[in-house]
Amino acid sequence: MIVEKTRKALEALFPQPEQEESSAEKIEPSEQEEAEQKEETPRQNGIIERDYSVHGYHLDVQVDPAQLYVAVKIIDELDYFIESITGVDWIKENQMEVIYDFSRYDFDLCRVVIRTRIDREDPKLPTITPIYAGANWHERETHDFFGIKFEGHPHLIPLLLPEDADFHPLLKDFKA
Amino acid sequence: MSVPIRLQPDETFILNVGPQHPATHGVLRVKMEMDGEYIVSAETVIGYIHRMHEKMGEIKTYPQFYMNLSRMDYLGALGYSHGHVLLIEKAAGIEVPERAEYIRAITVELNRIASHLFWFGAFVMDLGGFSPLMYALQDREYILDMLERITGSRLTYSYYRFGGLYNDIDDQFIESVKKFIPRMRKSLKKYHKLVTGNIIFRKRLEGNAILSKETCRKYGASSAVARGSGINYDVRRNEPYSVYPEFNFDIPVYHECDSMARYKVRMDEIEQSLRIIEQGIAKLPDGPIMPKKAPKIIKPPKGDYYQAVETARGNFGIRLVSDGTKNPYRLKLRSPTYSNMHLFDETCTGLLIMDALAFMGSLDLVIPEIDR
Amino acid sequence: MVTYFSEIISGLWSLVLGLSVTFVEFIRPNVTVQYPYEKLEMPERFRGHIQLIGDEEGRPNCIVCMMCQRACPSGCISLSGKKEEGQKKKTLNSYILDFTTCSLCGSCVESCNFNALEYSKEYNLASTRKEDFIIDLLKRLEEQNS
Amino acid sequence: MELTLLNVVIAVTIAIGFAALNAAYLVWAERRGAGRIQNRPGPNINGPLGLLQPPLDGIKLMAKQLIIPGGADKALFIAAPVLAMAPAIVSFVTLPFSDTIIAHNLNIGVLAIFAFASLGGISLLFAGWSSRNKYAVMSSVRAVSQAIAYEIPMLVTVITVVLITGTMNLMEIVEAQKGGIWNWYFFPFTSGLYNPLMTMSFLIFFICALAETNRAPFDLGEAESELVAGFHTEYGSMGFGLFFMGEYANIVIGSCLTTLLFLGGWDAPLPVLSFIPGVVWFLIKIYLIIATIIWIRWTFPRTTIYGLLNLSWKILIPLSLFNLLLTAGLLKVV
Repeated sequence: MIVEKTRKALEALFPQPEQEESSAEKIEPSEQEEAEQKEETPRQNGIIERDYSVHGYHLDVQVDPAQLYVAVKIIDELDYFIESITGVDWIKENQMEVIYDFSRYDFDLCRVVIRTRIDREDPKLPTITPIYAGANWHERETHDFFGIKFEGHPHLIPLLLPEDADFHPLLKDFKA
Repeated sequence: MSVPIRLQPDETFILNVGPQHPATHGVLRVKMEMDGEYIVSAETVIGYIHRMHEKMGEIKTYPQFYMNLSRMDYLGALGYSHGHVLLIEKAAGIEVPERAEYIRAITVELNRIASHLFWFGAFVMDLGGFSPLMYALQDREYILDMLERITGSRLTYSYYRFGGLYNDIDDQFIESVKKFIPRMRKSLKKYHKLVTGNIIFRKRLEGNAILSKETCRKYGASSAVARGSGINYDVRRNEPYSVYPEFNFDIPVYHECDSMARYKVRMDEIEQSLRIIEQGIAKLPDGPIMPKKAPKIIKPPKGDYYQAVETARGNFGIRLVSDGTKNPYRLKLRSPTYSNMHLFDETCTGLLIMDALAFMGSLDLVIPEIDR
Repeated sequence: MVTYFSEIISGLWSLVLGLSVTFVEFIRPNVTVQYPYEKLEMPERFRGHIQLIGDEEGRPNCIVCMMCQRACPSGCISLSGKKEEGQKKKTLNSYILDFTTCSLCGSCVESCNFNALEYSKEYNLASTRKEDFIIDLLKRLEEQNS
Repeated sequence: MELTLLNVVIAVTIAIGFAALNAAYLVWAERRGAGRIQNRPGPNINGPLGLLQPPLDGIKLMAKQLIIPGGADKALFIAAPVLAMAPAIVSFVTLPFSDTIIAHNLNIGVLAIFAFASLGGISLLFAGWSSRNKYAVMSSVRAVSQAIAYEIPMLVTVITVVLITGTMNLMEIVEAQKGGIWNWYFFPFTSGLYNPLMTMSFLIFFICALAETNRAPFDLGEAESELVAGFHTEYGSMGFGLFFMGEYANIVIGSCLTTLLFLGGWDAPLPVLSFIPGVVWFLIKIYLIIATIIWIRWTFPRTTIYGLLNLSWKILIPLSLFNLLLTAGLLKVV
């Protein structure tokens, strides 16, 4: 199963808590509990296997910004295609989340979501355009909407917004 | 069909194709660096009709966002609405009556045919043939009349509701669909005779703009763009949703990777959609079109939800980040042509301008859907 | 050499086939409607801009519950009513539809529980002035009644 | 007929009148025909059957201002539309319409017409170059390469005909085809020649005529979905009108030539039918060809530039040269 394979490959990124976490997840906490847990304490980096029929994806991976490039590289080597990149502004936690969606062309269904949290004041992330050329526009769009700077991006100018746009409309404190 | 010599920058010139250009079908601009008629490099500039649907999604309540989806893609609006309602139903846990799902599938497929027909006409018009557009519009008009009778509008339907539908279909609709299927099959034969076999058309498209599987993957292409490159990917099959597992249909795949393959995929899809409609009409169950206890106020529980559907233009994804209130915290719309169009810059390098524009036509672009 | 000639022949034949298709279309009757001279009937469910439904005496069914105003995603409905002396219900005294921002989604009609709103069959809505699309529905109802 | 000044003036006036009338009403015919092919009526409001549409369009065009884009080469910009129209009109002078109706019978009529026809390419080059528009320049470059590529097979097929008749006089070429449809040069195994490939030559000539007049499927110069409107992108008003009229006048000349060289000119298809005046036959033939040209335009997509050149250099030129050789051989043998 590709889900297992991907999971194994990605687990290499999270060395220490591997044993506990995987054993904890074998029990599969019910959805509500999981959601509540997530709310109480900020989520730790790691892999959560989600119920596809509820969430619409299989693997939910949260990585450190520094690990992002490596994680995407692993995904690329497993023949995933890039679906989209987007951001979420968690203004209360003073953080921004960037979500990368990946899926597969074959019938071995597995949707992988890679998310990473960065500081809201100085949002910076490495670009993944060297791996996925198609990330170019998605990163530019995320830069437009959230002001997240993708370091090393070849052409980080406004894409959907006007050329001279200096505002980021999807920030929660944006006032038109 | 390749650039013979790489020239110095001062030996090339910049050609702005668009924002108003007949081949771009909307306000899209491609900045091309040209060496004579050869494209040395191209940069696509989009965003001329960007309307920030995602922000609107955050400001509006869940039901108020219905009509925005149909404004994303004016040719195949129902597919996008379908994705939206499926996502919210999944998130909020609303049961959908079976009849409603069947009617959704039938109308989405009708809409897909209408969209493909328009694409077919516009594509041939890009190549200089006028009459096929008019023939395609006649058939499309028939579909639009049917859909107008049941939904009330011709393009920007807001027909689906969380949990079901706005209106039930009637016998007259079923009758007209039954009449439409043989009519469309006859027209398809005509199109193949008039266009597909035509030597000029074939010479233009065969071998035009080869798109490798790897390029498709790196850009996340879907719909006929991927299927014309030998990728057997259709969300209706790979991630069955709604009542699609009940239907017996094929996913046309061609391995030539050229514009002709993309053309053939879409033409075959019309036939497959007809099959789905035929089966849907035959299997259509009786029953309500809305659940008995549809919630008045939609408040999905906290969390992150994703739904992908196969619209006429490809893999449309919609992500909801809910914070448990009656407004979405974040609503991300992943539009298929956005990824498909992104391919253009890389692929058109080294092509003649007329080949590049034929390739652009084969991508089936709807600009408001790229710009959102 | 054989492919060279067979391609020429088959190519020419495909052109002849194409010409035969357009010839058949040439002798088929017109399908278009000569619009300003002939007009099509709008279907029953056609969504024009909204209008008020009156009761037998021509008074609007509306009881000013403000549901439509709240349901509207673009805020294009503004209505007000007042309570007349000695009457239980409020009566409508203005109902303004700003059609410039309306997107014909029908949320208002669906949200109405008192059968007070319906779609009109108006589709000839073109004007050079913005004010023409600020529609006073109450006035429209009066005109319909008279 | 004496070549007096009066004669020339009369001839040119009639030619202009014929060309202008044809251009105007061919536009109408094309729009009506396109409408029929697409199951719609076409222009039908102004006048009976929409017949007043062309003059009204003409008035509209004339009433408009001719805008010369900034930085354009003014002299060339103005000269180009005139150059598109003038050779077409002059060509009419040497075209015979029947054995009696001809303005001036030149003994090198064929040569004169082709000399004038090649001027058309130059007008496109002028128009494209002077407009200071990248699309227009690309279009004019296309038009010139197209003109060069298609003049060769066209002239080779004409040489074949000239070889058979031994004259360049259009009257005499038609005279040589007299006596019914089996004597016309498009007919395989024409009596007295027995060449089976003349039908092919006729097709080659017809295709080249399409390409020479920039008609679909060879309208690469205009290519409205790629090059906006090609060489006449920047032209408005009567400048555009002249290009338009020039195009239709060229179509008429092309079909006249096809008729004269391959379809027996004003000869009745069967000797029994020769009581009908020759000019009627001639007009019937050219309008049938024009109808075919319109029919083709509304059926086929456009070729590519390399498809067009491939067709010319790889198919039309070898085949026409082969037929020339065959004809020469047959003439020697028979």
